[in-house]
Amino acid sequence: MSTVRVRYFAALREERGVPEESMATVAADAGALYDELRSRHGLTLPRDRVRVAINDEFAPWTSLLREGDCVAFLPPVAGG
Amino acid sequence: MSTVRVRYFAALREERGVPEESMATVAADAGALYDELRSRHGLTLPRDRVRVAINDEFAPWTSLLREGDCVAFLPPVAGG
Amino acid sequence: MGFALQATAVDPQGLSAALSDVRAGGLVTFEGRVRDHSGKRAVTALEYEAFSPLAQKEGDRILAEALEKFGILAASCTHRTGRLAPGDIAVWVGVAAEHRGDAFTACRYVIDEIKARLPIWKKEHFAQGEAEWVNCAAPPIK
Amino acid sequence: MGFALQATAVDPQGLSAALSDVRAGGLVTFEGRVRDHSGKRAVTALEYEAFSPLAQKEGDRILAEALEKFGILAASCTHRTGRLAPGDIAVWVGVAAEHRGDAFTACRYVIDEIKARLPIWKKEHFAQGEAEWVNCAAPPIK
Repeated sequence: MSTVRVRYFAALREERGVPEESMATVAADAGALYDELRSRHGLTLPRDRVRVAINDEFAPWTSLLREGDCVAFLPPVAGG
Repeated sequence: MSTVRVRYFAALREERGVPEESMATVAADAGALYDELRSRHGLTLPRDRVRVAINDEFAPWTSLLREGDCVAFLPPVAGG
Repeated sequence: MGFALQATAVDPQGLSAALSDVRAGGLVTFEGRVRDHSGKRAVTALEYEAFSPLAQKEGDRILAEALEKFGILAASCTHRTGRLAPGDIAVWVGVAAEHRGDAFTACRYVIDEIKARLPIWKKEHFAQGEAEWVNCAAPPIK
Repeated sequence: MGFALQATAVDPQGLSAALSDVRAGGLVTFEGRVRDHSGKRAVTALEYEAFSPLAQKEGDRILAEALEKFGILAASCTHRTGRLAPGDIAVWVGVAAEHRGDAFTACRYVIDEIKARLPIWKKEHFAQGEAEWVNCAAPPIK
């Protein structure tokens, strides 16, 4: 069990209804955390269309979560 | 025999010493006119490095000269 | 010089001037502007949202890659955030090089990577009143 | 818009503005500036001489070709004549298109053709006092 800060952007932020939240989770890695949030909040984007950043750096879905991590979920980008 | 106006540009203008001149020539085509001028004035550029324009349009060396034509000799370009 | 995210209007003249270098023979720039349509729908505004700290790092990395990969002297990129109207500049890239081929290739590289990698999102607002996040529609159910 | 030869300073901002079009998503520009060196020699000035009527026709043709070959909305090119100092803009090309790929390709096409085909010559003036017409050296005797 760890407590993490979660950030959502763009379409994910609107679906979740908040830009960020702190939460306790039993998810071991970033992928499991997304799956947990997706089913809890009915997020529509599947994991393969989302990227994750931990502590302001891109990270693999298999990254283990540590107490206090800031985990950001990024929908498909559209810069330019 | 025709009377033509000849224009020179850049290195050719400096070698010839004038930007243009009117002259009577027995040369039948533009190529023969260039050869005549080259040997008369010691122009250094061989014909294959020069282009000719007649009456403000690019033309082949085999273009026949007509009375009153304006014949311009163009050294290798260097725009931009 | 460098990469910048900014909430105010982009100044191409100032950005170009910052890249001028008497060793440079060529400056290639790309200006991306908000179009007045998307597909067949009229667009009234675009809203850009950025994940700022990561967008800044990724922008810096892209410019560093361009400087390493290509024979260029300098490169910069500025990306807008916030609400833009059609005609506004959303992104600007400039590359100065001794030779124009390198400047073209590097400028194209930077804008392509910016579009593919920068954590920035845009929401299109349409004349009919609806709005959509670009690229974020959920996939159809299979 | 269109092609222009001019004896006065080039104004990139005005030229860019003339190409702005709310349908255009991308504007690619190329600015060619006088370098302060040529090979290993310091350059103090460049002198451009044009065969004006033919350069105008050829410039118009190059832009018409770009509009025909590529999916672009507008293109323009301005080339200087007269005496320029290092850092001065010698040639400017701008292309507006809906999609950036077309704008890059067309801008590159225009500057490449301008350099290869336009009847314009340049004389480099060097710090040591000598001057040479670029590309016009006579070939070595074989």
